[in-house]
Amino acid sequence: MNLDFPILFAQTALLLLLAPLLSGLIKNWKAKLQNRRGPRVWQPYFDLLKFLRKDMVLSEHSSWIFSVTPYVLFLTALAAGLLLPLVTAQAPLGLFGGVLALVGLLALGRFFLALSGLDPASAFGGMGSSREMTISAVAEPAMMLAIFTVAIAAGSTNLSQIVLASQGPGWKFFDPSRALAFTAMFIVLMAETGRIPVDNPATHLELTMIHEAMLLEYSGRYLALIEWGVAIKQLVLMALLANIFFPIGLAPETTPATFALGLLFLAAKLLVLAGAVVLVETSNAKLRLFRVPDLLSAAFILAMLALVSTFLFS
Amino acid sequence: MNPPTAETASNLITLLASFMLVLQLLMAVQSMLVSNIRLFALQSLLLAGIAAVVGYAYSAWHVYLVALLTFVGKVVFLPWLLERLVRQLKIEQEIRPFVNVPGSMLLCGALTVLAYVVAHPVTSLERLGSNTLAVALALLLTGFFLMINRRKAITQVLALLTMENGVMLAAIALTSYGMPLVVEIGIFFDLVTAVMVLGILVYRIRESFDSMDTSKLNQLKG
Amino acid sequence: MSDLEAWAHIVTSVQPATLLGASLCGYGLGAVGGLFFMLREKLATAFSFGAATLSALSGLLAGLLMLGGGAGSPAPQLELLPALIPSLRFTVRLDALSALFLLVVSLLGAAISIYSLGYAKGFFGRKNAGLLGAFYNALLLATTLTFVADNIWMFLFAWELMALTAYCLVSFEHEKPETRQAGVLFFIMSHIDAGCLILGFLLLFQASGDYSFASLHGVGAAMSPGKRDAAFVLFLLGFGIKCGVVPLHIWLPVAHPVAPSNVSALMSGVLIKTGIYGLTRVCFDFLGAPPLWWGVTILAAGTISAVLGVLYALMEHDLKRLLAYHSIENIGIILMGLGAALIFLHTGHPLLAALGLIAGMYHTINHACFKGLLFLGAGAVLHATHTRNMEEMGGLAKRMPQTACYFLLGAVAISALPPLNGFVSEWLTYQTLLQGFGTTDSLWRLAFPWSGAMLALTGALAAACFVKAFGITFLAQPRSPAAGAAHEAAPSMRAGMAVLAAACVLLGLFPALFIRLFDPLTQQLSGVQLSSQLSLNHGLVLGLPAEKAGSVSTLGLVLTGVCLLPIPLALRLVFGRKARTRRGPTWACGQPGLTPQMEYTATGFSKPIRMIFKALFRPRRDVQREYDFSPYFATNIRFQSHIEEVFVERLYRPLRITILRGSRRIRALQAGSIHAYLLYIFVALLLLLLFAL
Amino acid sequence: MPLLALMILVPAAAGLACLLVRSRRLLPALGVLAFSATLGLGIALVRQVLALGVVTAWNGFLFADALSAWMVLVISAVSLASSIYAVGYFRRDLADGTVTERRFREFYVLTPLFGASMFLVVLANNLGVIWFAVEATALSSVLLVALYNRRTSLEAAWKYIILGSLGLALALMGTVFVYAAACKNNTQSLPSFNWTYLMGVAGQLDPRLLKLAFVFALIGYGTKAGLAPMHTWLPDAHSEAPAPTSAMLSGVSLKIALYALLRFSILTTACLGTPYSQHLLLGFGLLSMCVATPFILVQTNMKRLFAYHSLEHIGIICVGLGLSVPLALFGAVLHIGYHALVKSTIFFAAGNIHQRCHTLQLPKLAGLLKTMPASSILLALAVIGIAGLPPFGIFLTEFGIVAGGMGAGRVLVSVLFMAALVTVFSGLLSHVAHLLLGAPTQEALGPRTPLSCVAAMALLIALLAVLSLWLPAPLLELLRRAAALIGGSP
Repeated sequence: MNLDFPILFAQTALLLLLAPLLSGLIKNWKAKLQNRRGPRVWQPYFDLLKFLRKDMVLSEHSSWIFSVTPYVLFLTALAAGLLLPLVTAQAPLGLFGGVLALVGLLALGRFFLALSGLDPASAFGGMGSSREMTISAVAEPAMMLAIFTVAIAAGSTNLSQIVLASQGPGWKFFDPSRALAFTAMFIVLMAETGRIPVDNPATHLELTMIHEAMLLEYSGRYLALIEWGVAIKQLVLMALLANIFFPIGLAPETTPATFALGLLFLAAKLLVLAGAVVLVETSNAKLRLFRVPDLLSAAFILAMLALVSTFLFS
Repeated sequence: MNPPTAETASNLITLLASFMLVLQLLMAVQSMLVSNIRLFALQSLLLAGIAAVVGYAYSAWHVYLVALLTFVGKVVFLPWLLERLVRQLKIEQEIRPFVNVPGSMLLCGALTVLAYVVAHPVTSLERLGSNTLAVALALLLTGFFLMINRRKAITQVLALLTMENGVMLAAIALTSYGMPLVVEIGIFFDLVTAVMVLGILVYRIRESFDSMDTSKLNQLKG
Repeated sequence: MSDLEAWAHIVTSVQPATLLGASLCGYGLGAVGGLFFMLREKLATAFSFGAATLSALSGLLAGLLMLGGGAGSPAPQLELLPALIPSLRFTVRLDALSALFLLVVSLLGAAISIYSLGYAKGFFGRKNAGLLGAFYNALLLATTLTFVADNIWMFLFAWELMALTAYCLVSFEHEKPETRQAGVLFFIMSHIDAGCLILGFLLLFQASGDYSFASLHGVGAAMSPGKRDAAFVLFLLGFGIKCGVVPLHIWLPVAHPVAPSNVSALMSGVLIKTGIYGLTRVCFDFLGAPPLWWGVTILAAGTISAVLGVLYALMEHDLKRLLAYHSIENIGIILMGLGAALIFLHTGHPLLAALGLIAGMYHTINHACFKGLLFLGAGAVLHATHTRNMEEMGGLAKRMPQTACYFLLGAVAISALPPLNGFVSEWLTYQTLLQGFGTTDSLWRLAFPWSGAMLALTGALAAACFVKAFGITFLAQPRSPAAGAAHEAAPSMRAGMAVLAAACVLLGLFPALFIRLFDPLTQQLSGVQLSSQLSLNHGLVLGLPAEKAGSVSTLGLVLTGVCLLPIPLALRLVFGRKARTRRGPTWACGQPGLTPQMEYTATGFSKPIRMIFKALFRPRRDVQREYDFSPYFATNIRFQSHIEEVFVERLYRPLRITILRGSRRIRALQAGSIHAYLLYIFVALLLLLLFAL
Repeated sequence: MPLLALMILVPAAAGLACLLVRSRRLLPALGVLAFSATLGLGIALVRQVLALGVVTAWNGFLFADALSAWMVLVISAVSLASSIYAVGYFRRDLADGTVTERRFREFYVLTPLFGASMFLVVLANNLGVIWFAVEATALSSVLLVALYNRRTSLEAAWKYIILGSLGLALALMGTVFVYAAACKNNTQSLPSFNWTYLMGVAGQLDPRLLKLAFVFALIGYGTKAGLAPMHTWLPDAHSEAPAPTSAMLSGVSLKIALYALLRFSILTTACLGTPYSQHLLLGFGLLSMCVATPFILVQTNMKRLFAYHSLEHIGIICVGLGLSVPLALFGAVLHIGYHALVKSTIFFAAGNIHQRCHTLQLPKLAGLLKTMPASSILLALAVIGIAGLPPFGIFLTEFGIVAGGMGAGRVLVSVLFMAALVTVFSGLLSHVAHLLLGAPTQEALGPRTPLSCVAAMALLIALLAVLSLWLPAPLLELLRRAAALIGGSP
């Protein structure tokens, strides 16, 4: 197999560096929208550095799972990112797996995170992992169905193929099935990245927190890895959404120029998407846990409709 | 043998057979036990008579023997045995059937008709008399009905014996010579043993139930 | 030198048939030996399970040789016993399909037998281990026979024998009433399925006029459509009961847990696969070109079983029951592949049919491995804690680390997470379903992505379920003294688990290698061979026949992970040089002393799911408060929550009650009155006289 | 002295001898001796039959073809086992005074006579003789049923004798009709009433008369054979009789009546050339199976349970005979043997349980595997056998029957057949599992089970096990011929 190593390294670096920026950006914009000054856009980098330097306290009840998880989470997120056409149409490791593998890798990370939520024997962790797994379980079918609509249209689960297929002249955004699928995916995105209305990344209130509850016992280096991994995961998901639905500007062949262009397009798309996320987060209130399934089942229905409409219009 | 004898023999047999049926119906209505037994004896006598007639008409010695056996067994021995039982066990005379007299008459009539219907296609095969087969079947069916209709063990035995009469009548009527001797004797002895065994059981039941009402024998269920 | 040649000659001249015969004899010997040495437990255990191990290995070899021989290699045949009735012969035959399942049963059999060498010691002095060994061997024998039977008679003979021996093992610890009831339920259900199968097979026999499977090949073409469909339905019922398809599954979660754990592993891993085997054999080999609705039915049944199976599993806090429910789920997934394959046969896409078959069969093997592994792990836990109730476990990862590792591997595999084998076969299933959309224009094609989505739901729920299963069982603090005093399992038990764990990893990392084994199978059943098209880049990547339709390489992903590992390590070296790590108490809202009671329970963990799907579960809860002056200051609270098993409550129990009530009514016929009896005879006579002449 | 005559005279003589013998020791020995002798004779007879085809004696009064020979073997085997079993059984009964010395002698006088009359049934050539032999079996066994002289046993005996002799009266009517048919077309003064002769002239007999005859025979002998709805005496008699007698009643005497009925059916078929009688057999067989089912599902008494089970198996055999395709016939004939072996074993076990626990109420009994292992294991094996599970032969026979049915295109029949089997199995299983498994609910009251009682069971089970997997060639040949005979090819 022939790996394009420059692209590989470039994309790895990009994922590592862009991810904190994106979450910082979202935090900042949210604050702005709520008439607060908010943290600097670069704040996440400083946080990460700080965490990396600090001492660690491990729970006395925790087992080796607890120590393995940060690495697993970080690496799976990163690897998932490499399966994705981020800047170039041809994903660096596209051969190693398509969208199914990507979802699988993220799921693996989540699996371990949930385990280490249970590991330190505290009630919060368990609550967190229980809710996390529940929500992801309900989100999964909607996400898959939405992905299937594009995958079927492209006749492949390989992300590069999907992108290339939709880069063709026949591609139009206002294909109803795509619009529906996009909406579904967006809802799933909000759930998967733990954002309002599903989860509130800012809260540490026992009864409302989901994702944060699993991290309560983490500190220092491990916390850094996890935060970073989660940020990468968010980047990957947003980029996925952006690229498979708006495959504009992805470099078909890799020259520095096209790469730079692709980078610009990517930045633009991510900014727009982040804006959308911020808007939704600020304009909504967090839902009760047992209302979340309604939202996600709505997403599922949308995806189903998307499928039906492909069936009707093709 | 000369035709007129055969003619008369046939008529005679028909007559006797129909009398047997009449006696059967009488039994159905008769409510006294002992007289029931006597009626049975009389019926058996008619049967023996038929056998004798056949024996005479065809000068078949072994049918005489059948007549003799029937006479000794069913006319003399069994009635005696049964009456002795009745006396010893002080079985009350009154028979209280399930179906009342008119009802049982009606049913017996219906059964007789059925017997005729069933026998009709094969009447052509009769050697002796006319409709004797039908009569035999009628005896069988009505006997069966009596058996269902009677409460007391001993009356059921009696009904059984009348059925046996029916069978023997059929045997004679259909076959003109009765069954082979060995079979006849076998049947005869079986009958006697059966009644004796029944007698033994009746004794034992009487001992442990102090009642002869078989409708009380209903502990074994399900 | 000459010796070497002789040996070489022997080795080269070994035939699958010989090995198969050897393994069958071995099982028989093991069974007899187990009974023979019954009074000397150690010897009996060693002998019977040793024999089982060897026989399983030889069976494994036979299967490998057969499948390695490639497509079209002649199927060897054996005559086991002289036949009482000439037409009903005891013959076995090893064609590709049989060989595949022989592979499954032997692989699992070997591992479990090794495990049992240690596990059976737990029965010493309590139950007769020799008897266990004997039944165990008999079960393996019967199962193997079922897979290799060559004619209807032999198949049914083995099938019933299997049910019988399985019953003996399920009710092995018959002192507990629940065990007895479980055994009875199991045996009744399996007898019902035997009844369906007998009728179904005899319907085929009507058309073929011969019992041998060879003559039944494609016999469906010679049958009237009505009879063909009837046969299909009968087979679906019969085999469906055996492999626990919802709603015929009720016996499975009851019977599997109460058996000794090694037997549970065997039952969940292999026994229910006899149903899959039969269904494949019948639908792809005998019944001929399938109508559309067969495939759709199986696909639907699979989807429903998968989702409901995992949902019910989530509600369990009995570890073995949980695993048993997961068997239902995985059977569902297997059936999805097979159903899709049937549909493709109907629409005339043999290539895709082969893909579906491979997906189903690969998942069959995988499920055998990881489910066996998980049950063995559960057995080890049971052995250590003497309870099946997860609420009394916890903290075992520290006390039995190796078992925990193996169990975790199994959990990851069964949750279909990369890079293990569960992921690979589910990937194949996804691909099959996605490809299916394009095969037809009828509305039916929506069924494919729909069931794909359901598969996704299943996968996610399975992950949730095994976070719970592993987390509650092995992590945090022990919830009971027994769990606190737990100890690592015996070496042989660990060895048995290690074998299966290794299998899971290998099957996960090198799928393209193993997919070669399916060539003879797909050749036999759908007439094409696929492995060459499925393996890209020298078998490092698993790809699809269609151009660029998608590819995955679990090995590649693992390597990627390994290559990326330096990044976090480097981060640590660069920034965290001065960082210290110390152990401290878990934060408990500032309260001192974190007790196990504060931990999340299994029931609590699955509460959200229970609430979301309450329409299905109809959860009931009763809370009893004891308080002194106000309910808000309760001194003691008892909380109970139950869920309703819909099919048992709404379908089976009413049915049973009606039947028994009816029977009691009918008993009135025998009321003891001799006159009534005479009347019956009289009526019978009259009726005959009136109508029968 | 010809073989056939010995066959009947030996047990009869033994019975009479028991009447005279004083010592209590000698009686069991005599019983065992007599029946082992008949078994030997039976084997010799099989050899002769295989050699000659048909063996006759006393210028045609007695005769034996393959079917009779097979029945002889079955009768001898079961009777031998039950006489062995009786040794220990009655020793215990005498010990705790359940039976008096007098009844004890009664048993030993009547049982050989019972056997002798059964032998006469299967060896007699003359239909009339067959009839009174059957009646003789009824008469000789009724007092055995009443042996314990409990109220219930008297009741059972009474029902048995009344219904039995009623049925036999009807059967006699049937016999008479056949005889009449025979008279019609013969010229000599006294027609032969021999089976062999009748089969010879079957073609010329009057069909209407034979139909009538068969109807009566069916109801009559059917009553004795316990076909539904004439079976009502069966559960009572079989459950009230002492265990050895129950074994013989359930094991063989039902099949003896069936044998007589079978002769009629063969004759009728030969005469009519239509499957008239077979259809009737089929119908009554299915009816019996269906009727037995609910009673088995909700039974509370062990012996009654298995009595109803016999009803079901008579049904199975009748279905097999009624289907009258080679496979089914072979299955049915073989089934007669297997069922005889297993059912007797089960009744022996019931006897042991009753003497040990002093009850047969299923709800009261549990965990017998602990209290009386030997009998329980043998019982378990027997139940596995009777439930039609491999490796035991009944699986083969039942499969043969249903396969024959399907092969003959009788789908509905096969479906009903399977349904009944499955339902009965579920009932049986739940009862037996409760009976054997689990923890014993009550202490054993009675004495330990003596050797002979276990030995008899073990003997039968061993025999069953061997014959399930391997039938000796001559036996196989015999069975084939018997099946062919029923199938209509002489």
